[in-house]
Amino acid sequence: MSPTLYDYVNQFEAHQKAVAMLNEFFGTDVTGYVTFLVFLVGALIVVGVMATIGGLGTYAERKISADIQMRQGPNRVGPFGILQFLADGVKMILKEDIYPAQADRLLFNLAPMLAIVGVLATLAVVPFSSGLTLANLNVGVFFLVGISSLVGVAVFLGGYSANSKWSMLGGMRGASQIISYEVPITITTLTIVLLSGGLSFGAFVETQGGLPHQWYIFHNPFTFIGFFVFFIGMLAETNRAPFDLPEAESELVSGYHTEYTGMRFGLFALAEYIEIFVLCGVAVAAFLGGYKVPFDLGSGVIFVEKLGLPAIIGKNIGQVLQLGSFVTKTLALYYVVIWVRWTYPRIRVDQVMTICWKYLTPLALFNLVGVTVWMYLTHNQSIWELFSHLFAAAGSGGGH
Amino acid sequence: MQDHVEDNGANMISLPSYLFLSFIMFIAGLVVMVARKNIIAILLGVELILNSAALNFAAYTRFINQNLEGNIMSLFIIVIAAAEAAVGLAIVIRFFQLKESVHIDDATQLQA
Amino acid sequence: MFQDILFICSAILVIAGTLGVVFSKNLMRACTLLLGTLFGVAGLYAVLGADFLAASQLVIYAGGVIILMLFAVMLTGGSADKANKFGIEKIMGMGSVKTYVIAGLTVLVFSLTIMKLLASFLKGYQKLDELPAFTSTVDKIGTMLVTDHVLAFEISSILLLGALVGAAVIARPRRG
Amino acid sequence: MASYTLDVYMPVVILMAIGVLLVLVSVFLAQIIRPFKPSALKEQAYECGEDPVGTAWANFNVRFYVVSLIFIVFDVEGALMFPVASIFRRFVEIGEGGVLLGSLLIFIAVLVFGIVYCWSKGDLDWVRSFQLSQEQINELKGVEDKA
Repeated sequence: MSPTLYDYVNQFEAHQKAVAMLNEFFGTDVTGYVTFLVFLVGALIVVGVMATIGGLGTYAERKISADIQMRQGPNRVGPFGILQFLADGVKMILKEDIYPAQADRLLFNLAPMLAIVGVLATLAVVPFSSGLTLANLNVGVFFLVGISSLVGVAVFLGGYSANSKWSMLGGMRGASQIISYEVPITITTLTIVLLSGGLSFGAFVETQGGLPHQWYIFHNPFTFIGFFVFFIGMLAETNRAPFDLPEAESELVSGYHTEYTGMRFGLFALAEYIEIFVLCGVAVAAFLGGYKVPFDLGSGVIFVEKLGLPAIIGKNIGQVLQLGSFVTKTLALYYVVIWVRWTYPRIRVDQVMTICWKYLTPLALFNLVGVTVWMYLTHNQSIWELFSHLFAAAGSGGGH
Repeated sequence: MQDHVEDNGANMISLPSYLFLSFIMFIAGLVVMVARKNIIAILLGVELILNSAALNFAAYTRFINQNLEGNIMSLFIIVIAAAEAAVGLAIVIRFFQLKESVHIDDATQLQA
Repeated sequence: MFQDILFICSAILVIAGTLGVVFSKNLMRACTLLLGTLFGVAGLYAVLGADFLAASQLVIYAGGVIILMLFAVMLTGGSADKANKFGIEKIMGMGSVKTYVIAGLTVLVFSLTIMKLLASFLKGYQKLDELPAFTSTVDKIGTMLVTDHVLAFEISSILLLGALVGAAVIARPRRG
Repeated sequence: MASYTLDVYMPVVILMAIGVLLVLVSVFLAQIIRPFKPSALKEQAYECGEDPVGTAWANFNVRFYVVSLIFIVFDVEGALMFPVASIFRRFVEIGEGGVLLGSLLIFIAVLVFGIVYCWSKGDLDWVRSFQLSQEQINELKGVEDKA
């Protein structure tokens, strides 16, 4: 098992040889620098891919909405309009940056930075595959809850600093909505912590299996409800419809980023789309088996044994399969998020609070108690294991 | 697990560095509490002081007895700081509703 | 190596944030700068190997207390005539540089004396060469919370209940 | 127990640095190529074409505070429950789960008591209905009748 990207890279002989050579060449221990370089390259790749996914997210959003509303969607820039997001980016860069006259300039500049930093730092713990996890922190999910609350502060400050009434209303609504829905999300992740016996995403995923009945969503009835609580909370946390109150364009103009123009606006949008991906990834890792591939294909042992491939290639094939498994599930959830947005009407602000505090939070607490009692009574067995025991008992009983 | 030298032995960062930082935070908190007249600003000072205390506990745990009691203490300091902030700010808001002011010198009566 | 860098970054954040809180003229900015301090302290916890503390510092402070403070500023600061005066009035004699210098020197002398007194006591304990390796503190803290400190664990829930009920009663919007 | 080095925090720091640099660089780059012609009209806060009336930094409703108050209590309780939750599985496996179950359930029960209190007092309602009770209505009616 390789906890982080560096340990994964370090398994390969070539890497070890290269480090040894460099050590000799420079005459000092360069391992620290090599670690830094590996992480830097990994982080840059992840950020690059995420930025592309964020950009493609805007494209997918338009295409899917067009599909749902029987329109064409963007189809001019590039094949099927797929380069539309690049055109949007160029437009963002070329737009004039306007500071509102009464704005608090420092906080106005700080807000998008906080949003981007908060979202990018969460990427460190997202388990893309068993090798490509930048940091398998011991406190993984707890860290994620903490650092993503920076986005709430950013939304509030973005709304506050512009000194515009629309922004202020959107910022207040956004911040209170984000913190409210953090409660059911935290309590639901607590149930997964109970089941997996660890706070790190490594522990989350490694205690699940590749096949659906080994996933935590089907572990027992409570986690099944918990997944939907988590998913609804996730929609609200990322300000997606039907919870897009903070940026409700028909009542608040554009919410907390009304006064933002150009690149700063683009950065807010980018942060939002990356956050959706991250939270989908968390949902996948916590409930849907994460990067696990069925029949233990992910470790790559089977390729080595059956096909006679070298161990290193088998391992890498396994990694690619794991990555594919994770990304496929995450993008499927991403699709559902967009689908929900274009299907449900926006709800009112009092309904947002009612759903959070009167439905989701009690439900999440009920799930928490349920899972605790379930684990105590059944000794950590899932419902399928219980059934199989039952059938085995019945089968042996019938035999007599 | 890793083949390079673990560097968490002796190095330049030791207990006094942490004590110095927490000292700065404590003094800053004190200055804020004494010199500011806005009640919310005073609460900011209180947060700074509580943080410096919690940091000290964690630092002593690391460098002196290593049995995590200090970490538990820091955890409860953080918990109590959150409770304190909640109640304190509620009082500030109620005070503002009554007196239209957040100036500490306006708080001269125990009842509204 | 990286340990030093992490420490220095966190220390810079702490000092800059703290000074910002002291000298900022604007309460909103002071709150935001306090966020920097709290992040720096979380980084220091990380360097100290207290990973769980670092994360809970992020969750409780950065996510909770700061938002609470920002909301409280919004709820109190902005009656129409004081709109742009989130500023922070100072006591007359306290604001001048002279008083700060005198206070700082006094405090420095006092603390140096106290540290000198404590130093002999601390030296007996300090074993810098045999600091243990970092291990995850989550499990140990969890075990301690339900064994040695179970009373504190349960009573803290009562404390929070009291805080919730009390603060809700105090802040509850009244009719009229 | 597996030890770790502080290198595990390296990606976090790197990603944060990338975030800061991304913002600075993109805003700075944009500054070079984009037009910059500020005018009083452009800098006006958007208020549907009217001149802005007053400032936006006004007093907000206290219900925002009550929500964040309940949130912070749950946040703290979550922070205390996470380490206990992470050892629950192991305790159940060695057959000592009952103690933990008890202390967790007491903890959650106190938490539930808090939310039930807030619910019954109407703190969870976004739009507080100050509906009068039947006696109050009768009282008011009586006053009207007398008048």
